[in-house]
Amino acid sequence: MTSFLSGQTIDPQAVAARVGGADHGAVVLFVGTVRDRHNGRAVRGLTYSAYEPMAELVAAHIVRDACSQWPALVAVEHRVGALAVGDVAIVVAVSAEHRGAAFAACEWLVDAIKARVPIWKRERYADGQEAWVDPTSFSAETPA
Amino acid sequence: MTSFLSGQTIDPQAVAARVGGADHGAVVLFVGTVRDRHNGRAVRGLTYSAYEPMAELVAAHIVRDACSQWPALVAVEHRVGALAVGDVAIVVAVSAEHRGAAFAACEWLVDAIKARVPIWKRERYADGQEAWVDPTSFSAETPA
Amino acid sequence: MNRFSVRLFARYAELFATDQLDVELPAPTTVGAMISALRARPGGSALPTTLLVAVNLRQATEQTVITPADEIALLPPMAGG
Amino acid sequence: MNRFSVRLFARYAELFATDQLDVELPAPTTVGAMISALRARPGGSALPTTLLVAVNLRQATEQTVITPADEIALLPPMAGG
Repeated sequence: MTSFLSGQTIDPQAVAARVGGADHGAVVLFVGTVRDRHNGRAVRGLTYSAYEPMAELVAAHIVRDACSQWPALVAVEHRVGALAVGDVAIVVAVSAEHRGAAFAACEWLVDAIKARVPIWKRERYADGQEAWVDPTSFSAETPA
Repeated sequence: MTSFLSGQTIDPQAVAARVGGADHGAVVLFVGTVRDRHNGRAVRGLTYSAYEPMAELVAAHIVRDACSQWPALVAVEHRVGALAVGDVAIVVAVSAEHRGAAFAACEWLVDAIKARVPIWKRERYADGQEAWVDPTSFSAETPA
Repeated sequence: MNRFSVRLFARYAELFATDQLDVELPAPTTVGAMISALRARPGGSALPTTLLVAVNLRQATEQTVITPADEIALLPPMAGG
Repeated sequence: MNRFSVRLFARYAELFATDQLDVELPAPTTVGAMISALRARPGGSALPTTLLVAVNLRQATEQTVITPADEIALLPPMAGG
């Protein structure tokens, strides 16, 4: 199996090419990129780190879980390392016979990956500060 | 504005390249392709025809409508002419700051295009027959 | 009587064996009167009970008033995507 | 007493200024006892009240029993995607 984490630039088209087929009429592709601001602060870039063996295991579980809920083919990749604004952070590709399943599975996968895969994000701001991003808190961002 | 209808092979990546930006963290791409079967019949291919000026007008209205409902960038293309199994029929690309709007707008757009744009589909079956597809009926398919 | 042109597509073009039909009606008239005239033409009895008509590229109702200068089109159920 | 190793990531690695901490505890013990020991260490008072712990790559509870052979990891709130 292709690994979930990637230390190199992710090509969304290459991920999308891993799904589909003559009996699948719908492909839904999600591409998450680094935004130039977060909570009102200007962002220069960020660094993703992961607990790698657990991230691979959890991602594989999530994919298996999605494929048991929807008759779909799934491919997922997540970047680790230093990213600049506009760089691809995550790609989720889903194909299914019909679009309903493809949309539902793709959105579910993105949510599940964000919630359950041990990956962390340290943002670099335009003012030179840095902070770990804590989606569970409004105040836990500690300037470096 | 790029036209909605295309007589040539659609490149999903080229459509996706028309959305996105440094303040948009999410791109959702829908690619609809020709399936190898429909209602249990083996399909060889199909031909899309359109009432072209109305199709362009309605598609532009739908895009404007989506952009008034969600803060999103949208690009849409639909194929006309003869397609084989696996060929791209429709591509909808949406980018937004966050994924919720991008998913919702993309799915809404696909539904609206299918329901409201004057395009018709004639399927060619493996047994040599042909039929106009009528999504509003189970029985209106008239073998040629 | 005036001559109205109606564009036909897909299955409806097959029904009438043409992609454009001329209909003689007193002008101005309505989409509803135009539909009645079409149903009386050879092939017209196979039209479904509910019909989608566009006038000047916009969806019309049976009450929409039309003149010979309008672009009128009879649209089968849409099947894009 | 036995030596347990705990892997630390992201903000927690910063809190303890290391990515791996050794803790002496009687074996076998539980994740809950391990957490209490970590809170008593320099930097440990800044840990949040709710902690996510993985044992052998799987999410554990405070009641999960651990031995020195287990791979134990303290996981900050996830922030992928």
